[in-house]
Amino acid sequence: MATVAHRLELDLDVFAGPFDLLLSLVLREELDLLEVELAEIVLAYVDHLEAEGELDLEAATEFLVLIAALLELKSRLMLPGEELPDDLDALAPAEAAEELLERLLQYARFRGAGGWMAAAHAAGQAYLHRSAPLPPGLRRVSVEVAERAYDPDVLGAAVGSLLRTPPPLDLRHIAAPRVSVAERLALLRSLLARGRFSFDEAVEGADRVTEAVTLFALLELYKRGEAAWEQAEPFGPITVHA
Amino acid sequence: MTALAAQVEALLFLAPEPVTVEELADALQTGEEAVRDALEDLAGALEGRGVVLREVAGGWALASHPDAEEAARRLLARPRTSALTAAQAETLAIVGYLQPVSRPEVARIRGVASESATAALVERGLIEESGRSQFGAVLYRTTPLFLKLFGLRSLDDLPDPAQWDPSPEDESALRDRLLRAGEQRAG
Amino acid sequence: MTALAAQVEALLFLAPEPVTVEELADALQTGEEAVRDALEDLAGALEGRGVVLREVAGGWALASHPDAEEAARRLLARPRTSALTAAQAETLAIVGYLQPVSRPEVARIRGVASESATAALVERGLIEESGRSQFGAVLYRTTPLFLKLFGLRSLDDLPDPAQWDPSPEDESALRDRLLRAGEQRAG
Repeated sequence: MATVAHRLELDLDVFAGPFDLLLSLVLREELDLLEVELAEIVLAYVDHLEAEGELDLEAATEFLVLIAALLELKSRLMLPGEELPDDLDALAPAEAAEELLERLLQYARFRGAGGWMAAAHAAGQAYLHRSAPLPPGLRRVSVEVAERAYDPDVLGAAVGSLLRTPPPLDLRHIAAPRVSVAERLALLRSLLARGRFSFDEAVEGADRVTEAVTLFALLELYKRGEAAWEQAEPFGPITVHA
Repeated sequence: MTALAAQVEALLFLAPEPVTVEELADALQTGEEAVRDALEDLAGALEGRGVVLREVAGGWALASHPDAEEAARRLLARPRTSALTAAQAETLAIVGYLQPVSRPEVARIRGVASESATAALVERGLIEESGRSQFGAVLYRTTPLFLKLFGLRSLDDLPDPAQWDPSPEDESALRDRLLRAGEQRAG
Repeated sequence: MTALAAQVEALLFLAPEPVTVEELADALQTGEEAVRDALEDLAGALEGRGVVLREVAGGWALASHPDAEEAARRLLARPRTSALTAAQAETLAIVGYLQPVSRPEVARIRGVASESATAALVERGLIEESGRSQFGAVLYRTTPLFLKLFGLRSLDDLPDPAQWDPSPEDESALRDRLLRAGEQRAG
């Protein structure tokens, strides 16, 4: 099966080759996911789609699942323990690693079991079963001798449950982006308009995600030449100025 | 019993139709004389067994011994009444209430392809084909055996689905409502 | 060979699917103990023959001996079905051990969407639907055909999957690597 992961050729700063190779390198830890620019992969995929000229829904789904998994993995690496209370922060990287480990181990188990399945399937083919029709005398099932064996309520219940629309998926456990880069950019620019300010001031009372996004917005301003900052010592206060 | 006779036995066991000596020789990549010897060997080995070797219609076939006929009828010539799978129950319910109905329509309502469930129900004799839709799709309806196995005098005896339906509506709208729910499910 | 064993042979010869001891006893109007003795008798009588007795999918069935496979496939023009792809084998393993299981769950474990593998396994008759999860997703389980083709008496015959878990050394090496990666991020 020529999957999208197989066909999608990437040319990134840290990696050139098919997407599926990138995936396996990341999973085998031979490539640091933090160095991979996921947005570039999405752009490459969009180019790939344009070149294909048609949208293969299955391939698109596969790509979305893969890229979502990579994003989740990368965000865990970048923001360890973002959903945890502050006093548990220290545990977060270990927990994230444990969960990732759990998934890798679970997958290893089923990959091994899959190998057994493939071998058992091949071995089973050595035995052939008979598939001849019954002799004519045994072929006809007589309606007369048939007796009631099922409860009609089974049918009513089955059709009734099909009338029900399934409950909407509960996505509450997936953290929604609570803050956007654009919002934080606007805030930083308004603070800058007043002159120098400290980074702590910009993120006062904010959660870790907001802090991270604000830092990202600050980097963006620096890149555009709109702002610069100073920090006298590690973990010391950061002063931002135009 | 020779290894060749054992292989002949295996081939005749599997073949749905009588097999000629020539066909056996081809399959076993040996001569017809050797096959004939093996058949003789096999016939001897089957003495007093439940399976007999018969020469019919210019070929050779295995058949069950007539002594087992009564038991075979008890085992096989009766409707299969093992429990319906969830997929089969849903499919049968849709055919039962909406007949005649096509497979694509069943799939739309259920939100998944329903080929194997439909095939299993046909195989069990619970539903059968009943012509084609205007688009050429095979239509299905329930069989008399269906009524018998569910203890129904007629299709009018099917239970009212409103019992299991939180928001009952006019019965005639059942098909439309099922299709709408199916689309939401698939979406 | 006893007359009862001969009748058991005839019934298994005719039956399209594996037959349970209970069904055999009903058809032969005898006790299950007598049927079990007859099955043992039959298995002994089939030593060195072209047909073997197998306990699969909760019942008993006759099959051709593996030695005859090549000739049989030539005669019946029935080539081997294609090998399971890696995706199909992994999906089948997940369904086999965790059933009933939904497609999203399979995808979560495999890390990739598994729609075409699931569809191919349904098409091959190895897995089937078994109800729906609380979110309306179709659940899958293995079929009796799976047990029959894989020569398993029941799902309990599946080998212990813990044997494929990475060794404790590999596991702790992996854990260390992951933890180091995590600490670097945290620091």
